[in-house]
Amino acid sequence: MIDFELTKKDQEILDEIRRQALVAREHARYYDENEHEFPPDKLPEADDFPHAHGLFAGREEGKDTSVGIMSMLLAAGETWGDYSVRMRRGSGGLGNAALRAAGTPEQQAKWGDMTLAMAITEPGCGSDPSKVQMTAVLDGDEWVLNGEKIFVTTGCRAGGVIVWATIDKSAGRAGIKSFLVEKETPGFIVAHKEKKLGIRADDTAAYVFQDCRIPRENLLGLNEEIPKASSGGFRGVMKTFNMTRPGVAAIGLGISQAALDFTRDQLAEAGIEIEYGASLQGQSAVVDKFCRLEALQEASMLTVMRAAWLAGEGKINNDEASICKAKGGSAVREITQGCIDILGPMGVSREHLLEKWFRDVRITDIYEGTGQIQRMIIARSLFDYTRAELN
Amino acid sequence: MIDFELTKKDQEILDEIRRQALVAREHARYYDENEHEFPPDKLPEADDFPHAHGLFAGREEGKDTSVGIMSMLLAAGETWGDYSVRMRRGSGGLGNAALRAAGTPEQQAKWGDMTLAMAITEPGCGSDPSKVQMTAVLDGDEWVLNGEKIFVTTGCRAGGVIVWATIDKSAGRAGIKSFLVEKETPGFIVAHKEKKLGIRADDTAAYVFQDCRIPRENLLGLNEEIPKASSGGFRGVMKTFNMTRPGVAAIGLGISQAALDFTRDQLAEAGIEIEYGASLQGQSAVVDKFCRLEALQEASMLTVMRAAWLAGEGKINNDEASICKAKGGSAVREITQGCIDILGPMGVSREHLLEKWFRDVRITDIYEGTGQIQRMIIARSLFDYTRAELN
Amino acid sequence: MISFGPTEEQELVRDTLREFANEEIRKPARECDEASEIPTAFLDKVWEMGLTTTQIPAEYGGGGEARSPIMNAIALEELAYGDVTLAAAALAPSLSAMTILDHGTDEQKKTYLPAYCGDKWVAGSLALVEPSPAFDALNLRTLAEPKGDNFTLTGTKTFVPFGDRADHFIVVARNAQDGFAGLEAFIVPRDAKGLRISENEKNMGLRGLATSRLELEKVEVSAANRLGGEKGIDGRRLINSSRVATGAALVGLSRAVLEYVVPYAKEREAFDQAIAQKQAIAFMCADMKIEVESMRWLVWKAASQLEQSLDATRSAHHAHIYTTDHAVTIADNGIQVLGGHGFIREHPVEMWYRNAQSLAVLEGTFAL
Amino acid sequence: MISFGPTEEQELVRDTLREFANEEIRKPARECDEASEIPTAFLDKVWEMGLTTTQIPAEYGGGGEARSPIMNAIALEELAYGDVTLAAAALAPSLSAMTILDHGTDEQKKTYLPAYCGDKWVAGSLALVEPSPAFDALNLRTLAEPKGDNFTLTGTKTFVPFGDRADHFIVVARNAQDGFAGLEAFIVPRDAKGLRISENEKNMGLRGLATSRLELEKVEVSAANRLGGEKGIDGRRLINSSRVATGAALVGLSRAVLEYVVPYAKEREAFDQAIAQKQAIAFMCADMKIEVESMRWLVWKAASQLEQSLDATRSAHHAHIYTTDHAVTIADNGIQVLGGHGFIREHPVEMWYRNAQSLAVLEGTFAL
Repeated sequence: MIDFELTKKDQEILDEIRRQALVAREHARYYDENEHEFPPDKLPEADDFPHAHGLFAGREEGKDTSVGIMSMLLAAGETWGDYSVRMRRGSGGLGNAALRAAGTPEQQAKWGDMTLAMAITEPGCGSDPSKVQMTAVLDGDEWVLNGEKIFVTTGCRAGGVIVWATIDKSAGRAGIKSFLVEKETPGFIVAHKEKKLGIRADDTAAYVFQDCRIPRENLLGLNEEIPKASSGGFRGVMKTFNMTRPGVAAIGLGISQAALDFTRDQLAEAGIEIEYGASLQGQSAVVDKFCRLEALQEASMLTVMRAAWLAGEGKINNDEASICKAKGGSAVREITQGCIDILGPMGVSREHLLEKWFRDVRITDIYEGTGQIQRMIIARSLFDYTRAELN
Repeated sequence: MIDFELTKKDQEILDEIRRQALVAREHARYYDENEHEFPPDKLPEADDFPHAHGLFAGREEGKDTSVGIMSMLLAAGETWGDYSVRMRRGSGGLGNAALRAAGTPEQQAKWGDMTLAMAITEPGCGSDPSKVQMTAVLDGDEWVLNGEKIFVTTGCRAGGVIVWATIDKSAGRAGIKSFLVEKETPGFIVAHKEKKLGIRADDTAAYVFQDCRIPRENLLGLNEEIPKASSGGFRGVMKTFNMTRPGVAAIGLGISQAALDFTRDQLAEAGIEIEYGASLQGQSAVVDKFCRLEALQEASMLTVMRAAWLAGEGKINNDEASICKAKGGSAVREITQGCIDILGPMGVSREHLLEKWFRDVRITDIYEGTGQIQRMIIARSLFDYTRAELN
Repeated sequence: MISFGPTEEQELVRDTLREFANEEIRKPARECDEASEIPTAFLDKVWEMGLTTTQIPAEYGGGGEARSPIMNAIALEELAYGDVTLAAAALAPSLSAMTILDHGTDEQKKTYLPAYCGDKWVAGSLALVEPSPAFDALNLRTLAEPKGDNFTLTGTKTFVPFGDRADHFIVVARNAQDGFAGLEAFIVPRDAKGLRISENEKNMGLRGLATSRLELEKVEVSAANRLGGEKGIDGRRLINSSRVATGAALVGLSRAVLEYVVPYAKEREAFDQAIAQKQAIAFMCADMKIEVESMRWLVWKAASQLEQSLDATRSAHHAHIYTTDHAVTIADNGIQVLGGHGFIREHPVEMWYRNAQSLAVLEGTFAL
Repeated sequence: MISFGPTEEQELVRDTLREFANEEIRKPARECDEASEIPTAFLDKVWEMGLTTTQIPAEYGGGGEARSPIMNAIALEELAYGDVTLAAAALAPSLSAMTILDHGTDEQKKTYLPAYCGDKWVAGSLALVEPSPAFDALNLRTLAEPKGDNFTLTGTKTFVPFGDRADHFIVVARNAQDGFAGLEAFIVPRDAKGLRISENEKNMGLRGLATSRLELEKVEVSAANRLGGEKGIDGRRLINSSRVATGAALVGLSRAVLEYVVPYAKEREAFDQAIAQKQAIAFMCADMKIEVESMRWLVWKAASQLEQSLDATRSAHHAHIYTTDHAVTIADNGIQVLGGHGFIREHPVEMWYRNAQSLAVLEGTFAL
């Protein structure tokens, strides 16, 4: 049945997440101002937060909102507090999602509790993963890795990383495989920590791999074959995106929701209440603008939930994952900009968090595929075009 | 000196144009409702309108606004009344502009007073003029034309047409030449009159040429050679666009200005005055929206004047011609839509002209090169790319 | 529990209507637009599907199924995907029937609903919008003033569907209060004294739909014809329902544009490639797809709140401002994809552009 | 007579400053942003070009050239093209000097202008914006109340440039009237009783520019320090000039983005092509070009009206809303062109994004 209301149990979970988010928010400015000095294990309260698994106990399949949708609301609920608290949850790493999607049961058991980063991008390869230059060569029972990776989210803090490398350059996309590399493996060097516009609590690393040897069983999914059809193997790799793209959109929308809520509160303090239902003609410019930003927020979050719902139903959600990522990525830019426009000078003062949200959220239209990449995917599907036909 | 004020003489000319425009406006609805029955020589008052040449007498070079800029203000001033009055002025035809730009003195003298249409587009060739299929073959002292043309503006009413045809298909763009064909020439058939969203007073024709023979001296510019460098000859053809693109933008902006003025007047009647200077915070949604549309109008018209100013200074204005065409083309869509949004139901009633302007203006982002084509030209120039590098 | 899953019944209705839209609605749409008229035979044909009647309680002769704004939103999207004007005409009976069902007294239901349970299409009508500049539904100029037990109505209404033939009009007016609380509705018979009905109006969009202007000069209406009786109407529900319905129609219209331009762009060549292979066109189409989805979920959310009798004001407001904005942009870009052909009345896109912009500023054209 | 032709002198200034911007401003900009500080040596170096002094009449020790908002707009675009923060700091003296020149009495000019005609940069400052939500320049909360012949000022100002060192502040406040007529300005010495100056503020953008919050608690100002004396200031001119100046700075910033991303996009490859060869990126850059031009002509038009002492309120309003909107979009898209690299502080684009959004909501950062 089509329904958009939360059950009592849903609401309880989100209330708990809100409580955690408010704790995280108290640390947010410190994380932001101390980009590099900051030890990654601050926010001690996080240890006492109930784990998501616990929260989900006692839910009824088909009666409470699906775990897929709830995980999106959770992601947004966490970043509503601060982007950093999201990153405090080990299992939230992008590499963990890949492990869950493509790892064998043994691999999941072995590494499931480790925070895993995801290393795809290389200097010069940008958003074109098929151009991966990093190599993995099988030498006896070990893979030998060589190459560089940049923009590795939580790359310093993570205990390990899922890294994309090619086992056969001549095979193009089909030759690309995912490998799990633990920190401290000889030949695996964290070369650089980036200074960023936002999400400063979330370290971003550059890696160098120099003859880095890992066990043969660290190949994610253990499939060493190179599929013949040029896209098949790569699609396998891409499949991990079906929930991470909506997840990234949700992360951004949690932040833009925070911006909207802050704006609403501040306007209320200035005596301006948001009322719904008036026409353009009966509305002040500020309230009209706020409502339009809020409609954009709602629409975007609904596309995220839709993608997650499809996944929960076991339906292919490739298009929808890209739709919500494209939509959310541009929406959060517009919403945070608009909130600053509404509030004026206080919006750009570091006394308040709005300016930080404006900075933090900007990444979500970039990583996990820019809006342009997502539109390409959507258009290819619309026109039934191959990569060669539309690029 | 940088200046944006009109001189007294400038203002007098524009006042006269405004007077004419108001006369035309009285006929506007009739023109619109009687798309096909309408004989093309209605609007009898137009015969008494002073001709533009007369208006310009007594102006001082360097003291009054340049003729180039004034011609843009004239175009906008005319369509402010109605798109149709613009078309009543024979010399305003697109073919006439081409004749002025590329015709020999003899050709200009012979055909300068005839209303000339411009026939470029062919079925299936869209906005890609280099794909012209129509052929011109020299046979003795005559060119023999064969092919089809569509979307010929004022194609029924015009006394003649400038038509693009290739004299050598293997030469690509370089083989394309412009020919002047008078109506009633045997083998030149007006096949079809289009039913359109707007500009219904302005007939749009489809032509068929079947072994149509024209004198050898009807080749515009009389240059029968095919330039070696593949783009040179084509550039010659394209050069005629430098004032027509700004002209089309001006035509659209005259209409959108009418929409704004109507909206302002109606709002005033409803007790809503436009005041400038208030912040977003001190403004009603309607007034804020109006001001933003008006800023867009102003900005767009300034880009038109800038392109015309450059031409008057003898400076290359290819980029600027495309800039104002791209800008104006999208601005007029947004402005007319926005005016209807502001005024509400009355905006879509055929009791008022606003709905007509919304329809009429839509063509200006299409003909003479869509906004997409213009952006391509601008981007090629920005990146110093050839057609092959960016398309 | 949040779910995007339609029921089997909803899926069946959707699929049936989608087929009907493609086969029966799309074709006559252009002719109706050019002729400013819709054949009664067409309206009767849609009527056979029972879209309005089904949700009227059995005691009044209807199908007795639950009142379902969600079902109606799904149905409306499909009909409007066929053609929004024909959809408006075919569903005009709901303007009276659903409004009376939602807001009327038992007596009013008993009096008016049976007329919408017959074999043939019967005109229904709602008079909401007004010809004044900057129309605002929450600040109507048509006033309802008490006169003894009765009321007098004074004002002007425009875009009133089927003014040429409706047996009665539901006229929305303002009482002495502000905002939603100020909304009243009255059932006004077409022969009411002081009511002048104009010739058919000439409109830019929805041209097939006959509409009139109503001039009300101290039209006296009995207390019995005050919709909802002494407690009046639920103004929020009336406006929200109308706006969400507009949203649903605009989703259908937008999807029609998307599905029309995709094969066109794939077929049409320029510069030696299909224009769909150019990012500018491809991304424009991708954005249409993104927005059609976004619009639909906003509409569904608001419709589901209406269905559950929750306050849908916020959701309906979001759905309305969002769908009106984006539908116009989609139709506008649809023209751009077609280029010169988009401006020609051989293709439906220019008609959809007119219809989208018209619906963007009209309320009361649909009821959910 | 409408003309886009700069004078030879204007062209010379433009070319000189463009070169200076490329060679002397662009490089230190990032360090100033990271350190939240601008070296005095830099300010003195810009000062040598006499940008502020030139237009001060000779009788006060200045260059005696005509007051020229157009010239200043051209100069400001170029400096801001180098870096908008360094431009703001370098031109801060104009905040005091040009404002006093435009609005002050002879006595006030005599007292304050000579300080801006020396060899070294001297801080100037204007206190306009306030920390309250939804700040509105036409509805200031800082009030000026008459007290005998004098005035008392009460309120809070924020983003006041060089609060740490300015010798005096031009504080804008509201009298009993509404709108532009309600605007007053006062020259308040930094040691005025009741004036509290905060530590340097921490801002998102313009980080190199030292700003303070001023708390005014019944600060008593003598009638002699009421700017403009008995007739007060021309509120329209003050606000218009500030907004057009912001616009000019945003044109420069936007052009910087455009010129930065163009070579980047041409160099950077993805999917075997320069990303500039993709329409999505190419058209984004084309739109930047279109808007930089559009913005500039709006600014020029308003500046030329200021120059000719015409009422520039309408033009200034247009220029302000248009440039603030588009500059943020351009900087935002600049990041998008760079992708992940746009988010990294190794490239200036993220800084320009912060600066654009900051300037979009700050007024009184520049005087024309």
